[in-house]
Amino acid sequence: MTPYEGLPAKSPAKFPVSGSRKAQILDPSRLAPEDAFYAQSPPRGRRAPSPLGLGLGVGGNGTPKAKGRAGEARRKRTKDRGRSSSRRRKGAWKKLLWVKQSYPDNYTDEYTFLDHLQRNPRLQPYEFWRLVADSTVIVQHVCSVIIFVCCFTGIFQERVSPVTVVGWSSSGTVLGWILWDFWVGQEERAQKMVEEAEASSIEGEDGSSASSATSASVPMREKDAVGIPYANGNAAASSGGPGISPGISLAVGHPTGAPTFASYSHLPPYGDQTSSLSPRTQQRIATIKSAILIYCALLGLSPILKSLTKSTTSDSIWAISAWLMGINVAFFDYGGGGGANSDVTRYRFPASLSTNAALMASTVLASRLSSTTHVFSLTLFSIEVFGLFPVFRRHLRHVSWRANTVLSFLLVVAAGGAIGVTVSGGRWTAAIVGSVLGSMLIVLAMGICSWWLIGLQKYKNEIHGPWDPARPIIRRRWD
Amino acid sequence: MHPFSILTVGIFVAGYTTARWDLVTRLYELAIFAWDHDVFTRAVKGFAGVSIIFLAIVYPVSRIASREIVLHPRTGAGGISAREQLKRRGNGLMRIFWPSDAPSSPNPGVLVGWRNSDLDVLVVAILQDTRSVENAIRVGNLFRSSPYPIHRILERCGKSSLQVLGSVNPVVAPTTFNPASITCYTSPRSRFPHLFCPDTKEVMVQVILFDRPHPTRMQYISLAPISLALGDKADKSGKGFPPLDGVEAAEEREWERKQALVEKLKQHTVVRHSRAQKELLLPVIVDQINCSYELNALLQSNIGLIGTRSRRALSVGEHIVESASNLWDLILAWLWYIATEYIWPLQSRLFVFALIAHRAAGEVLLRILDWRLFPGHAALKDVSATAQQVDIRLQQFCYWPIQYLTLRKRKQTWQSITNSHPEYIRFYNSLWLVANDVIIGIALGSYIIENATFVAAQVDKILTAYTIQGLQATIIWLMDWPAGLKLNTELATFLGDLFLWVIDYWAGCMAMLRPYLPGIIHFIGFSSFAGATMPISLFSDLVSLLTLHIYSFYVAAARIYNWQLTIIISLFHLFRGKKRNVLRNRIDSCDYDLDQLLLGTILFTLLFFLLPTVFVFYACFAVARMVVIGIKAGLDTALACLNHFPLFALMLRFKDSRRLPGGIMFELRDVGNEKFPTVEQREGSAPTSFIHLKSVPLPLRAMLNEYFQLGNRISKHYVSPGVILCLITGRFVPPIHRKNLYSLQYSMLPKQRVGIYELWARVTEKDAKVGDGAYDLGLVNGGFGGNGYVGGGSGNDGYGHRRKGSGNGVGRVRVGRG
Amino acid sequence: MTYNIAMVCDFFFPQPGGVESHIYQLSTKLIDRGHKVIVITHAYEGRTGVRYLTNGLKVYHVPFFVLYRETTFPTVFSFFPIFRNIIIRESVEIVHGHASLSSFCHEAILHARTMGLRTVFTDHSLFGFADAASILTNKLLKFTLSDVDHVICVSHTCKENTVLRASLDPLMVSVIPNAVVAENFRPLAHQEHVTSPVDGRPLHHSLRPHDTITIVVISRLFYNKGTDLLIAAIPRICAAHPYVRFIIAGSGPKAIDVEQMLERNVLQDRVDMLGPVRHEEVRDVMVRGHIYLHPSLTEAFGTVIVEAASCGLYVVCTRVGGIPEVLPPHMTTFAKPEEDDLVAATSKAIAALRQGRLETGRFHEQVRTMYSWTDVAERTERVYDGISGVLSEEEFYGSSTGEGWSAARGRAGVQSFALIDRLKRYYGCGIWAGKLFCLCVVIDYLIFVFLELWAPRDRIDAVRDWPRKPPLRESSSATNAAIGLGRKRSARYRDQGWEG
Amino acid sequence: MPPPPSALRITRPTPTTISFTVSTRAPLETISARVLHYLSLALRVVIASAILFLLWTKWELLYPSVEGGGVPKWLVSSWPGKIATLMAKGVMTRYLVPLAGGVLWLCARRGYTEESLLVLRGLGIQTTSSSSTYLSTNSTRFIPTTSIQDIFIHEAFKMFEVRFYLAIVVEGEQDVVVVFPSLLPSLTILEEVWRGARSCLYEPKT
Repeated sequence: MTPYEGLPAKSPAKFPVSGSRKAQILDPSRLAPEDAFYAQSPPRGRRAPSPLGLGLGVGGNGTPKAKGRAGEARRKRTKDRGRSSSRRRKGAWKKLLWVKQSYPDNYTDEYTFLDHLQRNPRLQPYEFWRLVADSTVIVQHVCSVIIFVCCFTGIFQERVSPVTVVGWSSSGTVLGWILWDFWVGQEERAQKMVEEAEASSIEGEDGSSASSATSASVPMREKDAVGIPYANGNAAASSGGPGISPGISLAVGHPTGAPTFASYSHLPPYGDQTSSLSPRTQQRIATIKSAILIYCALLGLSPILKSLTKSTTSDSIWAISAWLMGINVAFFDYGGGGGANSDVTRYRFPASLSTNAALMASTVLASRLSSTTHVFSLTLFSIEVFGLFPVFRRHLRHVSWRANTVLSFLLVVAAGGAIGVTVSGGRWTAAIVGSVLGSMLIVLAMGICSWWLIGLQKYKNEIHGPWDPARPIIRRRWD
Repeated sequence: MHPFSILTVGIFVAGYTTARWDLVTRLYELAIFAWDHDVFTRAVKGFAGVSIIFLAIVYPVSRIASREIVLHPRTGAGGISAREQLKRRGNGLMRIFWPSDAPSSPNPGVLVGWRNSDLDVLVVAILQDTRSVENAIRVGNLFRSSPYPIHRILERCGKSSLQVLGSVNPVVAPTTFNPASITCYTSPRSRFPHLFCPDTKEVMVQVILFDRPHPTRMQYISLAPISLALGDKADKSGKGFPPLDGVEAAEEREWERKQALVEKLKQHTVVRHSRAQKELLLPVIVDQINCSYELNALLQSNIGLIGTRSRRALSVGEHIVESASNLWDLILAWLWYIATEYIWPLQSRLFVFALIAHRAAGEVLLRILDWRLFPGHAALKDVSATAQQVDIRLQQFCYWPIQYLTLRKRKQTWQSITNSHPEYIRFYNSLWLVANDVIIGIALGSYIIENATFVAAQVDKILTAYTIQGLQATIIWLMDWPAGLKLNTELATFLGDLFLWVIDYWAGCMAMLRPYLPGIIHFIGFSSFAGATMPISLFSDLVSLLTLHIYSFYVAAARIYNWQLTIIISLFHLFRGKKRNVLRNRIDSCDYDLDQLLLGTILFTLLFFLLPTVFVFYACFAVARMVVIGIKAGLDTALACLNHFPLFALMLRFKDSRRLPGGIMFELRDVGNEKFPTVEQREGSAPTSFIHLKSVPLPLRAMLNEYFQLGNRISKHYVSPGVILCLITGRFVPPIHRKNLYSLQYSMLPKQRVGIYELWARVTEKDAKVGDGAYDLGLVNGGFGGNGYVGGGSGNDGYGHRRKGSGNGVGRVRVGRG
Repeated sequence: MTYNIAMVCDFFFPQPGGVESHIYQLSTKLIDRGHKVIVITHAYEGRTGVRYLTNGLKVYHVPFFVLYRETTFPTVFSFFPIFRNIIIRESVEIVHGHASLSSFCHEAILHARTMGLRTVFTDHSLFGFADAASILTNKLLKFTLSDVDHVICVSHTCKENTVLRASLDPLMVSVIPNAVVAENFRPLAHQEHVTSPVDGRPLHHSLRPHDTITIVVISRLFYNKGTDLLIAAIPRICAAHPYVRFIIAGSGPKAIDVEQMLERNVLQDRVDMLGPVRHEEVRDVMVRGHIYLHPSLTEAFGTVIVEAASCGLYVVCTRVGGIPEVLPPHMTTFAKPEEDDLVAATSKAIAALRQGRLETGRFHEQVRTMYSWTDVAERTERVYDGISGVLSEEEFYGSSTGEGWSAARGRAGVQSFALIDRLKRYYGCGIWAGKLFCLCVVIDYLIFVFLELWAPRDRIDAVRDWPRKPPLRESSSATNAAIGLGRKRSARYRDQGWEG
Repeated sequence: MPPPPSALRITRPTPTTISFTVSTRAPLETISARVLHYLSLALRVVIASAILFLLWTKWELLYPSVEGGGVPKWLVSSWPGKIATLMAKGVMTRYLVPLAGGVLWLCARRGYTEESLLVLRGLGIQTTSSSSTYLSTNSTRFIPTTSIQDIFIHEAFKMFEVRFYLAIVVEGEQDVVVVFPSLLPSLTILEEVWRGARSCLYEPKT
């Protein structure tokens, strides 16, 4: 059996080696043809048993007697297969269709047969701490949802005045925006550099350009493979070169071609160069404009929103909003794909089901409130929480890792406290207790989940080969 | 002999003898003398000898001669013998069409008829007179005193003149078979004749027995079923009316697809057989059969005259006697002359004036009804049922004279020429329908007038109950959470108040109208003396007037609903990160700003939660609208039934089904050979098949065909997915256009009515040139179509089409009748 | 030895496509070799009932409910009565199903086994193992193929895939590639190229640097045809090479995006999109170009690149699926399914073309020798011989083996029709699936018994056969005489299958 | 569903006139068959009249008519009259009327279908198919030879099977005329009819 290391030499399909190297060394995934139809071929290797043993459905685990029969049958067949192949050696069989070969059509060459088959090629064993770190995304979102709900209950029970809530959150938003603005500035500088590099490389002849582009555009690669979790700061992945994306993410290369169009179908981030103001200022002005617009629109709409579902009974309102919140949490785009400077992905991001669900929930809830100001503030708050805050979070996660952790911790504490307050009915001791409890619980949950996931990973068995559709690797548009 | 005269003769004889006694004695002596010189014996011997000679020689010779005459008549085609004709044509199929009412008595006769090809004969008459029929035909004696010129009927029957085909039951049996003069034997036992053609194996005989249709009873047979509708409605009515032209287009496409398939099938036909002449002759033969009755009658009437010399001139005395006997007739004739010369023209002229005046009035009205503000807009008759009804009636009135003229032309020629029978049926059908209509109308009208107040009260009650109070109740119900639906209270109250307010206003109008209601009902009642269709159409108009508010509600609600739906859909696109590209009419992927998305979300939520409220109102009014449309459709159908029910045709169908031919059918009869008189004929008979040709009456399905068309047209209009989609998306559902509904009713009218001048010309022309009535009608229309109503013509309107296309439309008429 | 063969597939004319033409060509050639072939497919728009194509190929368009993209609704049993009727009246011996996505074919194979017929399955497509849809398809495929006599794949990659998906014995899977009708794909007539005296290759290959090089792309614009790669690559290629034009033929959901790309960086004058072209027009489009670009992401065989090569185009294609096996290296340049690599490969091809290093003039002849439908028909015939026991199992499966797979019972007992054996085979398909499949098979068998009672065979009258061609092999069975009836019918319903 | 057993009867007095008749009824050659046939007819008539009489009595019971009208005395007094009155009294109208209708329909409908094709050289082809009940007449269709484009046998799907049918292409019409439409006989019969029709319809080539 040829060792797998020989593969890149003679395999037409270049599959990245690095990710799967570990697994490969543990078990060389070479197959004899008969493994295909003797489903009960004995498992080789500890981590991953015979691919077809599991890949061919659960019929694999037969009785030990069957196993034995299969085993000896297989041995016999390998024997006489060898005999037969040695008997007719009329030139080596080539895996080509356009040459007339002196072998029958159903000849199976057991040296080349299925030698491109790989099991779990991109399996990267998760490290515990990275998992924990990545799970903070979920934690953050859940926490923010919890906080929102608690704020609503507070407002609903007239314990918190909506104005204060909105005030705090708005000030937070403004702060966040200023930060974001600063970051954007940095990124542009980085990007300018990158683009110059690209331009220079493209001038040169193609082959080198490809390589240089690859080298130059590593960060952009990650962006392009949008929607991949763990893509960011994943050293292994980024070093792996093109085509890497964790097997879990089914969103890669999605037929709607979201990543593809991300490249060239967005309004250019900067206005026309002719205007006097610098693009950054224009952008700021635009943002402020839209903020004011939303503010006024909400102000105008809030009376209608207030009476929108007044006639609906409360319990159904609770049910609806609970469902919508669930949808929000479920469909939230946790893979913070668009990292730096991908305004596109950031702008596209809220156009997702989850945000709509959350906003709808807030509007539905708003009809329970007593006065128009309540409604207005709640809706505004929800926009800030569900529309803007995620963008900020993702950005933060990009920019500084530590800040991200801090933020998530703060959120956890706040959420716990909020729950405590809400449950206990506004006693601050309860808040502290709740926060402590909540944070402990969440940390525990994170740990357990990460362990569980790592444990689950050994059941992972995906078969890859030249047959499954290749993932197109497309660079960012360089217009 | 009379006894008296015997007595007188006796007295005379006695007196004479006594007067001339000496002469008697002389004779006596002479007799004694002759006896003495045995004169008597010699005389007797001589007589005996002569008679013996006669018996021995003269009589046989004369018999032989007569037989020879019978055997070899001097016919023109007699030159070729049967054999070589058959050789010339391969094996032959002898086809004999034999009238079923031909005498089947065994006495001899001559077959007269058409010889379409020399093995294809059609027997018209069997003349008992065996002598010189042929000359008589050639000279034309047999056609003497025919009511109408004979050539017309002959040229209708394929230009070939009658001739002697052979003989029936000849005294002397022929020896060979000669297709030029066939010999048939009839026996009282079977209606089928038996052709004598021995020992010719190549010949096969088809004896086809046909029942002569009775032309004076207007019976006839035809290959294609009679068409009760005028054939010139080729253009599909109702083009360009949104839901229906979809239907029409679909039909059109299906038709074209099938047509393409048919073309392909033509290519796939492998062996294409050339049409034999016999087969091509079938239509001609049908005509001949149609004509055979009259010709037979003519021949039979004239057969007595054959051979008798023409009457000698009368002597003076006889003249006097005749004149004396005819004096009374003379007076009568003179009176008749007076009448025809002075009174009748006066009357007819008056009548014609009346007719033309009526026609002109009708013309004016029709123009008014057909007047359009802008070309392409709806004319008056498209809007109101009453106008439509009046229009139909007027058009019928305008068409009747023409029809009548056509029928009179029919009287002026042979009855066998059957082109105008559908015209006749149509004419009387419309007469009958109008009569019916009026009768029913009188009953209805009298009822309505008698208790007008009651009817008015009823109408008023129903109207208020359903269109006002019912609606109010429904709206109020909708305003507070109907059926547990949690609508948005504010919006519901707003809409409800709005509609309620309008309804109140409308109720006020109704209240103002109420006192006049009995008057209106009275008017309707009176109008119904012009036929039951009048009140119905009036009522339908009344309904559409009194439910105006529902209509407006429907339109308004539909507008709001549709608008909201569109906005929601576009917002939905916004969520999917797409947008509708109006230029390319497709969905593009597009990226929005954050604020756009947030606002979009909120608006979406807003509209989404408001949608049910609006929808409920819309649905309510849409249902009401549909009900109204349904009522009107029902009324329109009733109108169609009253206007177009093929009453007359149905009665004909049950009275004399042969007047409505729906095609022909053949029945294979197996007539055993034992039916045939004598043994030598049986053994000498070629293989013969006996077929009975019958006329199939028109099936009821074909008569009521228009009704089925109407039915599926309405259903297609209102049950089509397009309309349902309109209902769901809140777009406006147009009611079915009158033209689509009424195209049925115009199907018995020409699409181009004859103009006044034309009518004048045709009425006043003296002896109508005899011929194909419909043909002339077609010509007239064609001639008139050019300078007709180009002024009133409107662009995309169906009638406009008709006027413009009337020229070729008339062409189609001709084809249809041909 | 000639057989009566029924090709069963959802996809057939008038729908254009690779599988369709495969079935048509294979059937035609088989008929030429003296077999009797009928095609059973579902009714298309305006195409219901029994049709005859040229060469007496009889097509049953069974009226059936079409679910999505001409795939019928998978009802396991509803097809059985009609299928049985057709099989009996045509006295079919071998049922040959195509295309693993056609539920028609799967049902047909199941019923055919129930009726005790030989079955062959041809797989035209590749499937992954990852997403749910393909997992479902694989289960279905396993269900069908666990009781099939032989399987034919169009490429070795396809064979591996099928073997894995349906857990088959590799020896009962034959690789028989597609082919092209080389006559329909000949380059522009050679005689009008003035061939240079030095070597016999046409002059139009030695292009001057400013001659326009036309790159042809003919594919349905779907994601898995690599339209995204194309969209990304075209602007770069156009930018890099000023004298390059593109011709894009085909339609699909991605057409909009291609248009958007054209509009964004203004290329309308250098790229013209022809929209959908019919199969017989493909050649006319191809000969307008020099290079054929095939950016597909997955491809079992890729007939179109063979056609392109046959038209004398140099082929630039992605190295996916079975494509590397299809063409010899001097006709193709392979690229990784990456934008950069595709651009690089295309640039290389353009450069090579400009320097005239490619003798595309000879491609046509070479392709003609490589792929021909007659060859395909012969090899398919060998498969038929093998499964019907004409060839001894020794020479068919190569190696004589013990009791495990004898010719009588076949390998793994596949050929035995006993219900219990079939149930055994189906039972191995999985814990739940196995039982479910067994249930289906039993029900199918019961239906079969019922049909035998309800519509007995002797009441179904057999059709007159189309006059058979004399078989091209020595073992020729007496061809039953053609009667005028058959000729007439067929002559009437002769019908060019190519029309859309 | 396989074709019902149907027999083909051919009458050809001359080679130029043939009528093919396909019928599901056994031909009435034997005396016993005829007798049975006529007996069944008589039975139908009797039953139908009895039903009508029953309905009449029921009517009379519901709406007793004035003197002179209605069921004659002797009939009422006779035993069928008595039975009828009993039944009419016993059964309610809403049951009686549909029942009677059904029975009448059963009496009226003929138990077999008979379809025939009459070929007359020089005239044309005539298809006849028997109506389902005795009340309505057979439906015939005469096609002149001049408008006959072609006659062919082809196959089509019917329910769960493929059946042969004999069809006539009429010029200027979009639908072919199917011969023997209701009972599509087997291929052997169809071929016989097809050959017979073609040989009879057209003059043999000389």
